[in-house]
Amino acid sequence: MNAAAAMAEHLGTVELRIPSKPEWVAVARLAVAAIANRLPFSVEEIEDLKLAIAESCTICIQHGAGGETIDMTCETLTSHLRIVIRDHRYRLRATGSEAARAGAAPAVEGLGIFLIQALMDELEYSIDPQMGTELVMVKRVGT
Amino acid sequence: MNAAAAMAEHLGTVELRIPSKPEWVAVARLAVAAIANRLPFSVEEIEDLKLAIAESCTICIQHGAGGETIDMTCETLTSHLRIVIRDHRYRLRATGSEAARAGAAPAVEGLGIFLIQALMDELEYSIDPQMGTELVMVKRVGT
Amino acid sequence: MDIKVHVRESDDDAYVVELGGEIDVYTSPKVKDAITELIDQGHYNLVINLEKVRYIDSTGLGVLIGGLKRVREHGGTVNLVCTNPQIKKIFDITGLVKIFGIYDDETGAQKAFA
Amino acid sequence: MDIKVHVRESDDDAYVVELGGEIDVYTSPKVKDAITELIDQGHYNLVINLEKVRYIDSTGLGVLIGGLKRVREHGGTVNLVCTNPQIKKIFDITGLVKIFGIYDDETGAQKAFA
Ligand SMILES: Nc1ncnc2c1ncn2[C@@H]1O[C@H](COP(=O)(O)OP(=O)(O)O)[C@@H](O)[C@H]1O
Ligand SMILES: Nc1ncnc2c1ncn2[C@@H]1O[C@H](COP(=O)(O)OP(=O)(O)O)[C@@H](O)[C@H]1O
Repeated sequence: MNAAAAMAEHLGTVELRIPSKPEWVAVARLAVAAIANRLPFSVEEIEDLKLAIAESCTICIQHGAGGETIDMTCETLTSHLRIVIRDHRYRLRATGSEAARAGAAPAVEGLGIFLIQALMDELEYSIDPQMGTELVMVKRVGT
Repeated sequence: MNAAAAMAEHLGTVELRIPSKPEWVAVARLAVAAIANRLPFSVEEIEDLKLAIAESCTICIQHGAGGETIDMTCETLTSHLRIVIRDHRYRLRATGSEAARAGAAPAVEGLGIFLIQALMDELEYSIDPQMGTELVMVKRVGT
Repeated sequence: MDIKVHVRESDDDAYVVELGGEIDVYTSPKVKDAITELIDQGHYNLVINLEKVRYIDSTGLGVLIGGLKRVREHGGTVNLVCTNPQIKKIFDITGLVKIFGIYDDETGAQKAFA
Repeated sequence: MDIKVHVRESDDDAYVVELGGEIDVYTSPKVKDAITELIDQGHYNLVINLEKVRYIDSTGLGVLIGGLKRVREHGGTVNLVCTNPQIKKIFDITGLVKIFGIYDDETGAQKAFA
């Protein structure tokens, strides 16, 4: 977190839970587009966010621990949107990216993760068929 | 519940929590449109659902018990979409509409409630500045 | 979600409030401000053009009803321009179709003042 | 959310798969089925027209890559028609722009077989 982000005002948090099935991913995509509308993102950035959240859901569905739902938390701040996507109630340890990567090796370094990494400003993830999946991603405003 | 509804298959449940503030109602509106897309609703019926959920959120914001969030549960069945919107964790007693109406008299019989009643197939509600707000509404497929 | 409010004077001594986007609990205060300002300036014959409005909820209807009530106190009226079937349906359902003049275009809405 | 898949034979002995809507984890199996069927019938020169596609994700890209791999085994190829800048960006980012022929219209994509 840099100084600008530290001074950012918290605008609100939206939580969404969908069934962990392909036909529900579109709901996450449209919801995140509506949420992103609260911030001055460009149309292109909103498309990036839609793709990133859909890829995250796809990873939960295809590589998840068989959780019945996918839970998303979208935290909106004046400086950025932070999205946590998780499968099966697994939570990243507080130490974040380092811990997640030091733990169980991610099962996939596929196209989906690659795209999320390319489209978002920050990404931490942990994908484990036993433990479940969690992704934490940040898209900053005006970068 | 009629016989057709009793045989209906459960397709999935989506849960959404938004801050209880005007600027977040659009997120509920777009999310419900995406959810309704899973069922063979017409464009007009989806517009009805968007308005009904938005009116419900508006009631929670304007007449709620000051809850910080609005919680929505959207249950999708082959025969209908059932939406529960609640403020402040208040829950309708299991006996439903009768009990809700027999309890604290609803504080508002305004345009919002009138519209929801006109646009949806079923509505039960309880609006109480102390207890909170809960609305349960059903829109059937192909009516 | 967004609302556009554009106010202009028409030929017939009326004022036109052109709205675009979505009128809901978040955006309707902006519509109310525009209408209130016109009335405070002494303009009581208003055309509210809803052609570019995709969505209106009860708070939006409340703003229109409030505006109508205030201009009527001064012998004025509010005429609406509305072609969107979904929005027309809302005016039908609520019976508001009986208290507002609703027209298919601005020319019709303005002629009604004559 | 919806996908439209339309397959037709073109003049140049190629087959055109015209796609419309959104290609994601839910809809991409339908795209895969259409492409697999063509390849199973012995058609190895394919034009996949993405002009009416508003959205594609990694599962959709995976289907296109899978199709390309299979037709190449038979000396064929897959040419894409794509004009949407957001979708072009995805092909750029992933480097897939280097393995597919990407054209602005069907004429260009078909000429490439000649
Ligand atoms: N940049 C690339 N270039 C070519 N092929 C790729 C690229 N990335 C992935 N692929 C191929 O696309 C298919 C789907 O990839 P991916 O989504 O990573 O699989 P998964 O995530 O299911 O493990 C695979 O056949 C993979 O080999
Ligand atoms: N069918 C109607 N015809 C005329 N005026 C109405 C109608 N319904 C409501 N109103 C008026 O519209 C305004 C807003 O109504 P409403 O949304 O019911 O208020 P509330 O904030 O109590 O829910 C009020 O001034 C009310 O008197």
